Amino acid sequence: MTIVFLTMSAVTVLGAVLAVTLRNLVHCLLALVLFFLGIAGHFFLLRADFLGAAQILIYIGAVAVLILFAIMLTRNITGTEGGRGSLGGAWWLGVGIAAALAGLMCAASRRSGLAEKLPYGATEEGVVKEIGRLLVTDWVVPLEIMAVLLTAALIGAVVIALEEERKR
Amino acid sequence: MDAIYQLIHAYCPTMPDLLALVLAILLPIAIVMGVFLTVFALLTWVERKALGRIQNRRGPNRVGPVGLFQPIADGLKLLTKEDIVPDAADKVVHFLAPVLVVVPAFLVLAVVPVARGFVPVDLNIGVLFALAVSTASVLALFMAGWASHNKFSLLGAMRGVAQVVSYEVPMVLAAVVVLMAAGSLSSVTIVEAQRGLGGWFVCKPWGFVGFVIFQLCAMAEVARTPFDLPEAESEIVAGYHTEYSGFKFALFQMGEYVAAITMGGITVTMFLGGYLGPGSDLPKIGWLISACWFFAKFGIIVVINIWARGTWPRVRVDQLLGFAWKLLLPLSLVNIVAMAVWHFSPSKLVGWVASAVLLAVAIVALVRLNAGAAFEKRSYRFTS
Amino acid sequence: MSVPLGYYLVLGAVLFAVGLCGALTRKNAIAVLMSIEIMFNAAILNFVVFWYYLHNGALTGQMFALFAIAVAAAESAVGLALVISVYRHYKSVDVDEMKALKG
Amino acid sequence: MSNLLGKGLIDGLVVTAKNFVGSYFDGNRKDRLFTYQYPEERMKLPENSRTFPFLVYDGTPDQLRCTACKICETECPPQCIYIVMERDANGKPLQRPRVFDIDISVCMQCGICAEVCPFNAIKMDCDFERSKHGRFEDLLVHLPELLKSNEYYHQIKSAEATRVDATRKPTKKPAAGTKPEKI
Repeated sequence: MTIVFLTMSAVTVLGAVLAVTLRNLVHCLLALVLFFLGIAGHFFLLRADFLGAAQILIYIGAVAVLILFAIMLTRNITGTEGGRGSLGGAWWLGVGIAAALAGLMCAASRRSGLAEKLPYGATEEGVVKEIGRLLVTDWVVPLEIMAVLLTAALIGAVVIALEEERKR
Repeated sequence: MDAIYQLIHAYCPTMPDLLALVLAILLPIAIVMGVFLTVFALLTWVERKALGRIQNRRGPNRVGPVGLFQPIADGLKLLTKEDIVPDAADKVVHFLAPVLVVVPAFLVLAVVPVARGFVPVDLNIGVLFALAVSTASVLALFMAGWASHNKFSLLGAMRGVAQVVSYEVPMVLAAVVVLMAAGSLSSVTIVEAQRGLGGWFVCKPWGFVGFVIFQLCAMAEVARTPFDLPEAESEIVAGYHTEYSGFKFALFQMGEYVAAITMGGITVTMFLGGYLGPGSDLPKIGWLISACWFFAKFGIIVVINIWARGTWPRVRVDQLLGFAWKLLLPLSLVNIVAMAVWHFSPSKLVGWVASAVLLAVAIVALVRLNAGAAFEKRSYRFTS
Repeated sequence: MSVPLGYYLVLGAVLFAVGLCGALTRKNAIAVLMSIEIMFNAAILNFVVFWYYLHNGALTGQMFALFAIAVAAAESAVGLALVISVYRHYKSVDVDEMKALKG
Repeated sequence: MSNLLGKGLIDGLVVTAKNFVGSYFDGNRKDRLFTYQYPEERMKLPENSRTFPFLVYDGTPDQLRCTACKICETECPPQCIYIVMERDANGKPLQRPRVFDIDISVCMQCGICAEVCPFNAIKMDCDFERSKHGRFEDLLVHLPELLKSNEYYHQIKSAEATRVDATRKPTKKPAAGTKPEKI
């Protein structure tokens, strides 16, 4: 079982690292899609089927296409950034901070004693039905707020990205 | 899958457990892939013969008895053709695109119940998985268009992505109606929910409207003819697969066509009662009859596709998107309301009539609203 | 049958760190947004992991992850819209050039 | 109400369905399914269809009408005709071509040579099965291959052939080597 976990997380980490380091933006995006697939795979591994399908539908189906359109609209169709390369000025500082944070989190998780915890065992079937029921009973207020938030984001994104040739 | 696992143990108990498990997983996949690939080859032949007959000419009848080996001949031809990659193209993405077009098409097959007790993978989120994976093909579409580095294919890819994304929403909403009626996402439960006389969802008012919306969106999703903007030969050479030749082009054709087939499978599962039919639950040979029922209904969907392809002209881009957002989307929302009315009405007849009337009113109102935009009279600058 | 919890925590930490490193070092605004997406996903993965290991029948972990995915999608939409409008003003998406705060 | 929703769409479907089903009943009439199974079944080419030129001879192949006057060679737009006049032993030109080549890979079948020829010697053929293996030397057609009888001309283009024959004066062409007598 650990082999499956290792291969899946290898794919995920590879996707993430490539997404950060590649020069050509569209290759970056493809690595990001690989990363999303890895995360969806992990969700399936953890028996969260509904989340895995939702992840594929939302991230690969929509967000990746959104980023693709953004890349197209900002006209660096070639995708390669000019100048000294994709990394900013003090790029090693960024990497240093990230590595320190990773070390901190790993130490915390090891000391927290949860590390050896094994899962309860296979969850019963019908998780999806349970999620549906919960969404409209206990979680109905967050659901409505989410609806409002998504509409606001939709309209906001359109307004921001709209051509304001009226003012000029 | 576990049914086949018991089957293997029954026939050859000596086989080690792990091998039996692996075999139980691989066997259905092999069967489904084999069946649907031959169905794909057969359907290309059927389509070309039928289109020929509609247009007063004979279809292919040179290769094989009645032209039956034509798909094989096409395959061989495309296999032996030279595979030209434009040097300005982005090699990695150019190579990856056809693969990513074919993969979702076959992945959706995993949840289609072909016969009673025979579904490759019985996910309890079957239909959602199918819809999610079919949206993933959007990305492959765009990669193909962008990687070929020429204007026409980029334009075709943009059109393709816009079309697939905007037809995704009404399609999912039309599927929601069926999920509400069946009460579960798993495709097998959906089929079982359609048992009994008149049990098929297509026989109910909201079911029929849902079927029409789903079928139109499925045709738009795989760019079948009334909506085949992305590779419209007359306007933009061949859309996003202009720069492909040889086997990559064959992969594209296969990917698109198998996607059309699997969408037909999903439509049959959701609206026409999958493998249910009069003889489908007899003890011994019941599952064979259910398979025949599934492929009979699947044939109806194929006939509709070919018939539409032989008849209807191509739709303009703005009409295409307007039709999706301004007519199909509101209609599918009203469809959900109609299903609720049908579900909570006191008696079946009242529910039936109420939802039918609601839907009829909605359709006429929406068409009247959209009528203006659709065909405004053309104005010419120099003549009156 | 499954791996202990610690493995997943390390995985989450590594992914978060890679996302953070990307956000800090990349020059292109869209690449920064992608790295933020990676950080979001690392966090959501942790939600599901904690639900799978520490749940006693309650589905709150999955629900939280579901809402987090929705928020992340909305956030990326607005973020990209911002990048496009900034691009129209600065004619480039280079993060270093976006210094002037003039309206 | 006439403009019922989708009435046009349904009518279209009905038309194609009738056409499809009908094709199985009256399928063998040529106007219904007009496919010609090419190598076995050939379509009768219309009268004035033209492909590559050919040289006409009356009676025997060496009584060809062409006098090597080279008008067609000069008039030919893509310049794909090459003529060398025959000379007898002591160099006196005889009115007949020794070499007459047409490069049919260049010839654009315009028929100008047939129009300008004063002796009705070169006419347009309607035989299109001229594919060869080689791309260069095979497609250069030489004199013997170009020669076709007047009867063949009558057979493929009877109206035009009879009109040409009517206009031709029955001048007796001098045999090779003799002096043309005064008319």
